[in-house]
Amino acid sequence: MSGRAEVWLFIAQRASAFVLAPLVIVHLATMIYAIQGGLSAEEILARTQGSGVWGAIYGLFVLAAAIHAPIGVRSIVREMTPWRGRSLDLAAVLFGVLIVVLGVKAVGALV
Amino acid sequence: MTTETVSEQEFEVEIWRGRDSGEFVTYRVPQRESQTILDVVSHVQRRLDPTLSYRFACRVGMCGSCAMTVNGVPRWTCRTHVDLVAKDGHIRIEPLRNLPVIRDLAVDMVPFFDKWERATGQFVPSDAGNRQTFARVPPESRERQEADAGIECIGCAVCYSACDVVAWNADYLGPAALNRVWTLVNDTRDGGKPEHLAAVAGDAGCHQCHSHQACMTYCPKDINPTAAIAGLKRATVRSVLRGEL
Amino acid sequence: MTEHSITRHQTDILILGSGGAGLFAALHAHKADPDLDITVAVKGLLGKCGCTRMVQGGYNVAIGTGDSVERHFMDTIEGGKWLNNQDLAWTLINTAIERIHELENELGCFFDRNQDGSIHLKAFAGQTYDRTVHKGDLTGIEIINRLAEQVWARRINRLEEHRAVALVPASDGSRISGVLLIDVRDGSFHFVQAKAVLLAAGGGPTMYRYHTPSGDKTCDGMAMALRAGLTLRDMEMIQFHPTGLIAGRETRITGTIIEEGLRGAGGHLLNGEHERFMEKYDSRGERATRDIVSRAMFEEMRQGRTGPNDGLFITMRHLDHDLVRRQFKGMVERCADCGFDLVDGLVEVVPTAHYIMGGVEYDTSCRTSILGLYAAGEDTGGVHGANRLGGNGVANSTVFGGIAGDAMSPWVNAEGTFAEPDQSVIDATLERTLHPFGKPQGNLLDMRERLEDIMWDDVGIIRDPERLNRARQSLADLEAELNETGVAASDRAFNLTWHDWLNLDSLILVSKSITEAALARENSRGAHYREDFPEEGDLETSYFTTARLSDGKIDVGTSPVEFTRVRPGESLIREESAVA
Amino acid sequence: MKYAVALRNHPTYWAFVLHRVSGLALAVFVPVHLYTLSLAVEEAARFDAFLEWTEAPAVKIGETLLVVLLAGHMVGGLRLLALEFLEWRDWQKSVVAITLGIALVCGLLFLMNAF
Ligand SMILES: Cc1cc2nc3c(=O)[nH]c(=O)nc-3n(C[C@H](O)[C@H](O)[C@H](O)COP(=O)(O)OP(=O)(O)OC[C@H]3O[C@@H](n4cnc5c(N)ncnc54)[C@H](O)[C@@H]3O)c2cc1C
Ligand code: HEM
Ligand code: SF4
Ligand code: F3S
Ligand code: FES
Repeated sequence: MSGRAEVWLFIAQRASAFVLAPLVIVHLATMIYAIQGGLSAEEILARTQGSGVWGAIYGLFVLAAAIHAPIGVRSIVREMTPWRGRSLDLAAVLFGVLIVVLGVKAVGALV
Repeated sequence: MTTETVSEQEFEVEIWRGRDSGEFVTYRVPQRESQTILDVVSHVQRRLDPTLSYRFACRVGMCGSCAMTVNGVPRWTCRTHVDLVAKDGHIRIEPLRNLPVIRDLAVDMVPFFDKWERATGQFVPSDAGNRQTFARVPPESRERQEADAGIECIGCAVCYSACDVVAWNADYLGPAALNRVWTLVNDTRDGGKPEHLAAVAGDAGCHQCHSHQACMTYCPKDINPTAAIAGLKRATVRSVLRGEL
Repeated sequence: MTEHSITRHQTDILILGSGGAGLFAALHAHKADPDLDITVAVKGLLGKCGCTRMVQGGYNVAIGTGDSVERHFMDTIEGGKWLNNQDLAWTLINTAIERIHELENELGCFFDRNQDGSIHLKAFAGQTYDRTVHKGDLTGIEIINRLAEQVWARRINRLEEHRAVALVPASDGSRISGVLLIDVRDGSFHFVQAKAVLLAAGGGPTMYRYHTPSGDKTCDGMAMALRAGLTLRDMEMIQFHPTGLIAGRETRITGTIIEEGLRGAGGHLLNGEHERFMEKYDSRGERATRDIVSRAMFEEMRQGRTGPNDGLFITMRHLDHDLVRRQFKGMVERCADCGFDLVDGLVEVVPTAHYIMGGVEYDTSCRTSILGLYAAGEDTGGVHGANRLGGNGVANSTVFGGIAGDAMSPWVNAEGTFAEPDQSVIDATLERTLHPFGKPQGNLLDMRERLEDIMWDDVGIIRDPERLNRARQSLADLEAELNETGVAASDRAFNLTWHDWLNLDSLILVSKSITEAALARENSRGAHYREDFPEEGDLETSYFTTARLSDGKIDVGTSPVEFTRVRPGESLIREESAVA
Repeated sequence: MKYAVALRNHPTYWAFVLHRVSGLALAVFVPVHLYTLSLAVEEAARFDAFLEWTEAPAVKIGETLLVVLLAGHMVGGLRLLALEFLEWRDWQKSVVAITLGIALVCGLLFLMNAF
C-alpha cells in the first residue's frame, strides 16, 4: 500500500473516531437513562420512531463505525496474524459494507 | 585497612548462551559496590567462562553498543547499576529482542541501521557548498527545541527492542529511526522535507505506531520517540491534505 | 591447512577505523569519485566505537571575531612546546574552518547557538580565545552520528567487527597490497586487497591502569605500523586527564572522564585525608592546567594520601546544589548510575590516560612512507607536539581524514594498482595471531592488569630512568609470558578472549615504544616529565623522538624539529596587544 | 513469562491492551447488535422477549462489560487523539488513569440503573 493511501486510512480512522466520540457519549447517556425502570419495545420505539434527529444520530453512528472499525480490525489482523495484502483489504471493505447494511436496516426499523 | 574474614558476597546471574537456540547458564558473581551489568558480564567472560560473547565500547553510555535485555527489559548495561535491577536478588541477561542474535549477548544491529537509512535518517543539505557561514537558528525557536529533544539519541536500539510493533511488523521502521527523521523535519537547515515525509508515510512508517510508549519508557537518554512519531503523523497528514505527498 | 583458509576481497580504497578520521575519509573519497569501490573495516560497529564519539568538550576552530588562524596556530605550537610539525599544525588549523562548516552545512551537525542564533564558541583551557564549537557536552555523538548516517546512505561497503591484524606490503615491497583482517563474528581470516589503504584506528593509551578511551582501542594501528616498518614519532607524549572516575578495578567505568568543567566551576580536589592540596603545587589551585593538576595528583597519590580505591576526591558539595545539578546534569546522572553523589558527596578520582600525541609520521597529504598507505587521526603524530589542546583532537581526526579521502581517490585513479601481497607477511601474521590456540590457557586479565600497572607506575605521569628501565624489563618479561599463554580453542566466533590476547599483543609492543621514547627524551616537555631532567631544554634545538621496529626491537632516534613557520621566541600574531 | 510481562508492565501499554481488546470486542458486537436490533424491531413481540432475556443478571453483567468497554475505548481513543494531534504534554500516565476511571464510572452508573 502506498504511503499516501496509508495516511488516508489513518485520517479516515482518526476522523471517524472524532465523529464517534460525541455519538457514543449520547448513546451511553440515553442507555443509562433509558433502562431506568426497565424498558420495552414500545418505549424505545416511541422515542425513536418518526424522529429525524435520532435517525441522523444513529445513521451517522453507523456510518462512522463502518469506517472506523474495519480499519482498526485490519491493522489488528495484520499485526497479529500472517494475513496481509489485497485479500485482507477486501475483507475489511466487506466488513464495513456489512456494518452499513445491518445498520441501515436497524436504523430504518427504529425510525 | 579493614580486616575482612568473611568471604565476599556472591549472587547468581543467568546468562543466555547460544544463538537462536541455546540455554540459560547460571554463574555466581561476587558482589561489588560499584558494579554495572556490563561489569557482571565482563566478570563472567574474564574470570569464569572465556567463551562468553557480548559487545561494548565506550563504557559510559555514549556509544550505544552494550544494550542487552536484563530481567526482561532492554537496558544500556554500562550504565545500569546491579542494584537497580536485582531487587529480588536475581538477574537474567539476554540479548536484545527484535534483532538477530549473533552469539550469546551480541546481536546483529544491521537491520536497525538499515531502517534508519530507509527512513531517510540523514541530513539533506540545503546550503551544501557554504564554507563561510552557519544558518542562524535561535535556540529558543520551536523547531530547534523539537530537534534538540531527540538529537542526542545514541542508537542503542533499546527502544527498537522494547517496541511490540517492531516485533509484529518486520518492516516497521521503529522508534529510533522515526525519532531521527522528526529531528530532521524540524531542522530548518534541512532541504529534504518531502522525501523525509514520504519515507515515513508507508505501511512501515509512523502510522503503524500504536503509542505503546515502551520506547520512551525505556530510552536511557530520556528521549521521547512517541512524541516524535506523533509529530510525524501530524506532519504527514498535513502534507497529504495539502496534496503534497 | 583448512584452518588457515583466507577469504579474499578487492576494493579500491580500504579504510581502517570508523572514527572521525575513517568516516570523513570514506565520504571525501566517495565524493571525489563515486565510482570507486570504498570499504570501511572496523573493529566494532560502524560509528559506534572509537573515541570521536566520546568527545565531550568540542571542536577548536578559529572563527570567532578577533580570533585568527595565526592565534589558534600559536596556541597550538606553544601548547605543543615547540615540538609540533608546523606544516601539519598549520594545515589543521586552516582546514578546520572548512571542516566545521562542512560538518554543519553538509553533514547536518547541529551545533549549539548563541541567543541570537549565531554559532556558540566556548572557552577551553590553555587557549587565548573562545573557539570551541560544541553540541552540549556530547559533541562527539553529534559528529559521529551524522557522519555514520551519511556513510550508511552511500554505496560504501562496511566490514563491521572486522579487526585488522596486519598491513600487508606488495610482494616486491614497492607499495601497500592490502590488509589482513579477522572477522570477529566467525573468527575467519580475510585478506582485503586494496589500491590505497588508510590507517585510522585511533591509537589510544589503554595500556595505563586508568584510561579514558573506548574499550575497542588498543593501539592496533600503531602496532601494525611498527610491524610494517613505519616510524612513530613523539611516542613518549601521553596526555593524562586529571579527573577520571575510580571505582575499583572490577568496574569498567573506572578511568572514564569526570568533566574538566567541574574544576573550572569551583570544584575542590581533596586527598585521602579530605584536605585540599592543589595550592601547594600551583597558585591557580584546581584551575591549573591539565598536566600540572595531573602531576600534583600523582605526587599526592605517591605519598599515599589516598581514598579507598587509591584515588583522590573531587567534591562540589560546598557549591549551590541546584546549580551543580543543572549545570552538570549529565555528569551528575552518570555518577549516580555508578552509585556516587556528585552534588553532595565525594567522588573518587584519579588522573587518567587520555590521548597519545605521538604516532605514525606522515605528511600534509596524509601519505606515509609506504606507497599507497595513508594515515590520519590519533594514529598519527606531529600535529600536537608535546601536548594536545583540548578541542584539537577531533579537529585533527576530521581534518586529516577528509584530506586523506581527497588525496586517495585521485591517486588511486592515477597510479593505484592491485599488487600481489607479500605472502610471508600473511603467513607470519597467521602464525602470530593463531599462536595462542596452541598454548595452555592462562589468565589474560591478570596480564592486562600487570601491563597497566607497569605503565602507570613506571612510564606514567612522573618518570625517571630507574623506573623506565624497570619497565623495559617488565615489558620484555610480559611479552615472553604472553607468547606462552593460550586461549581455549573451542570456538573462534566472537571469541573476546582471543581478542583480549591480540589486544595485549598490540599494547605491549606500543608500550615498548613509549618506554623507549621516554628514556630517549632527557628533558621535560608538555606531557613528558622526567624527574631527573625537569627543565624543558633549549627550544631552539628542539628535537622529536622516533621509534621503529627492527628485528623485534624498538630502535629510537631523535630528529631536529624544523621551524618552518615560526621560531621559538617569535610569534605570527601581529597585533600582540589584543591578547588578553 | 514473568519477563514477558516485565517488559510490558507500564501504564501506557496496559492502556493499549484495553483499547485493542475493547476495539475488537466492539467490532464483533456492533454487527451482532445491529442485526438483533433490526430483527427485533420488525417483530415487537420478539423484541420484548429479547429485552426480557436481557433482564437476566448474567446478561446484565455482560452488557455492563460492553458499556465499560465502549466507554473505555472512547476515552482511551480520545486520549490517543490528544496525544497524536495536540502538542505533547507530560500527563500521559495520569490520562491513562483518568481513562480507566471514566470507563468504570460509566459501568457503575449503568449497573446502578440496571438493577
Ligand atoms: C572521553 C574522551 C573525550 C574526548 N574529548 C575530546 C574533546 O572534547 N575535544 C577533542 O578535540 N578531542 C577529544 N578527545 C579526543 C578525540 O576523541 C580523538 O582525538 C579523536 O576522536 C580520534 O579520532 P580517530 O578517528 O583518530 O579515532 P577514533 O575515533 O578513536 O576511531 C578509531 C577507530 O578505529 C577502529 N579500530 C581500532 N583498531 C582497529 C583494528 N585493529 N581494525 C579495525 N578498526 C580498528 C576503532 O574501533 C574505531 O572505530 C576525547 C577523547 C576521549 C577518549
Ligand atoms: C462503535 C464504536 C467503535 C468501534 C467498533 C471501534 C473499534 C476500533 C478498533 C477495532 C480499533 C483498532 C484497535 C487497534 O488498532 O489496536 C480501534 C482503534 C481506535 N479507535 Fe475505535 N472503535 C469505536 C469507537 C471509537 C470511539 C468512540 C473512539 C474515539 C473517540 C475511537 C477511537 C479509536 C482510535 C483513536 C483508534 C486507534 C488506535 C490505534 O491505532 O492504536 N473508537 N477502534
Ligand atoms: S531513542 Fe533512546 S532508546 Fe532509542 S536508540 Fe535512541 S537512545 Fe536508544
Ligand atoms: S514503543 Fe512502539 S508502538 Fe510507538 S510509541 Fe514507541 S514506537
Ligand atoms: S558501552 Fe557505550 S553505551 Fe554502554
